[in-house]
Amino acid sequence: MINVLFFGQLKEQLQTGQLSIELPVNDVKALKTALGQRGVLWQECLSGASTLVAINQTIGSDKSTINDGDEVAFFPPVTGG
Amino acid sequence: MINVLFFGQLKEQLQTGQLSIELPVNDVKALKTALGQRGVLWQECLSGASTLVAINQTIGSDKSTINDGDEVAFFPPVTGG
Amino acid sequence: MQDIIDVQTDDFDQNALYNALRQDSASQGAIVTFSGLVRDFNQGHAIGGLFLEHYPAMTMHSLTNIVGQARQRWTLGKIIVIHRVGHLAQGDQIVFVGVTSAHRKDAFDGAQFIMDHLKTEAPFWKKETTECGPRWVEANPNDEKARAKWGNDD
Amino acid sequence: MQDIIDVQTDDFDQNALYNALRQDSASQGAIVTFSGLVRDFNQGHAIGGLFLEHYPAMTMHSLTNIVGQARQRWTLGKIIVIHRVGHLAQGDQIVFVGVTSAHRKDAFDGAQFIMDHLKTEAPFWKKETTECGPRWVEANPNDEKARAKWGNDD
Repeated sequence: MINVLFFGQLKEQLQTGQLSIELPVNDVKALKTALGQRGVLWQECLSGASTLVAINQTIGSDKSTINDGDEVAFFPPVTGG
Repeated sequence: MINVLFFGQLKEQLQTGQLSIELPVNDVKALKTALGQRGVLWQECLSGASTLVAINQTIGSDKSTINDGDEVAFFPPVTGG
Repeated sequence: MQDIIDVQTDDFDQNALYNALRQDSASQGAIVTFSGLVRDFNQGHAIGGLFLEHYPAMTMHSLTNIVGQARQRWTLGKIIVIHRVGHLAQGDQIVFVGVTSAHRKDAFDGAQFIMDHLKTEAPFWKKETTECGPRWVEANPNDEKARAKWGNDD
Repeated sequence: MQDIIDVQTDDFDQNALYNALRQDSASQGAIVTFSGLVRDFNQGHAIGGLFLEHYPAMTMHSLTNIVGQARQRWTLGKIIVIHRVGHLAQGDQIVFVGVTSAHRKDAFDGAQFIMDHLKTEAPFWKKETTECGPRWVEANPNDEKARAKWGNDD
């Protein structure tokens, strides 16, 4: 099972803060494709060039591998400070 | 009359904080020559490459002109902060 | 000389943080602090206040990593990083970064490095209350440029 | 939003100075402070304390000039510069520079510019009490390099 999180504007646009995925996905790209099945809005939000991904709290990319039990978070560019 | 001031290590070496000069000197170089008449110690202290000069509270050089009534200060490199 | 890294909803006391830096500074001599406040205007909008969301599990990890990178690059004494989350009003303190060093330049560079990386890597998101309703703050491209200036450092 | 530039024998209250900067910062957002302290060691000598001499008629003129140069180069809000003179003990505060700006980089650059110029232009001289007796502190060549980095600015 993969724990998927969304933050900031992305969370509001998708109206989802957290979901669990049981599908066997090997990397971030495959996870995005699987989530894209939920509709055009999901495809657009996740494919945006500015959308960031963190795997187990560390920034990654489309190529980052995902293992069962991982926490994967999608979010827009950060704006703290 | 020219009011001449000394600060920091220079003041201690020359054992003088302030003196007045009535001689007609036109620039800092001439003032140094005049003060050098006081002895080798004065010549050495004032000719040192690191010795700074300020005319009326603004940093100058050997070429800076001096007028009657000016305040001329000699001091080592500053070390505040 | 333990670093302090914290994420909190409560306000912080700049004076107490400065004193904590100073207390451990016998051999340091230089203290640089940065404080970020909620401004009254941002990107052309009058700001009433803002809400700061973050990614709790990642935030401390990210800040600790940034502080560790700064330590590798400069000789630093004590480091304090505090970032607030939740609802903040105009004029409120958002973030504090304090760094001590024996060398003035190291203290300035260390503090600026931490802020430049916090602004682009730490998972915080600001939502502002404006006269046109709430809006998510967009990332400032200058922040990415400021971070890039330090070169690669992972 | 009046600048504060002062030379004094008394200690200063960092907290009061920070609050003065913050009070005028509705449109600023960024506050950078630098504090310099008397270290326990300098240039290989254990320091008991120090005496700070200055050239009173020139000091304010010099500090005001440095602050004016910083204002010409960056968009700054309020600026505070306090420098102490006379007898200071180990750990005592020597100098405070505080700058506000709408932009983080301007606040950092402005504060660092003021310190780099103060260290090389403002007429202060430190005499340290060491285990070998009193000695005048020698200028650090790195200070001149730090100042030169900003280029010409008169």
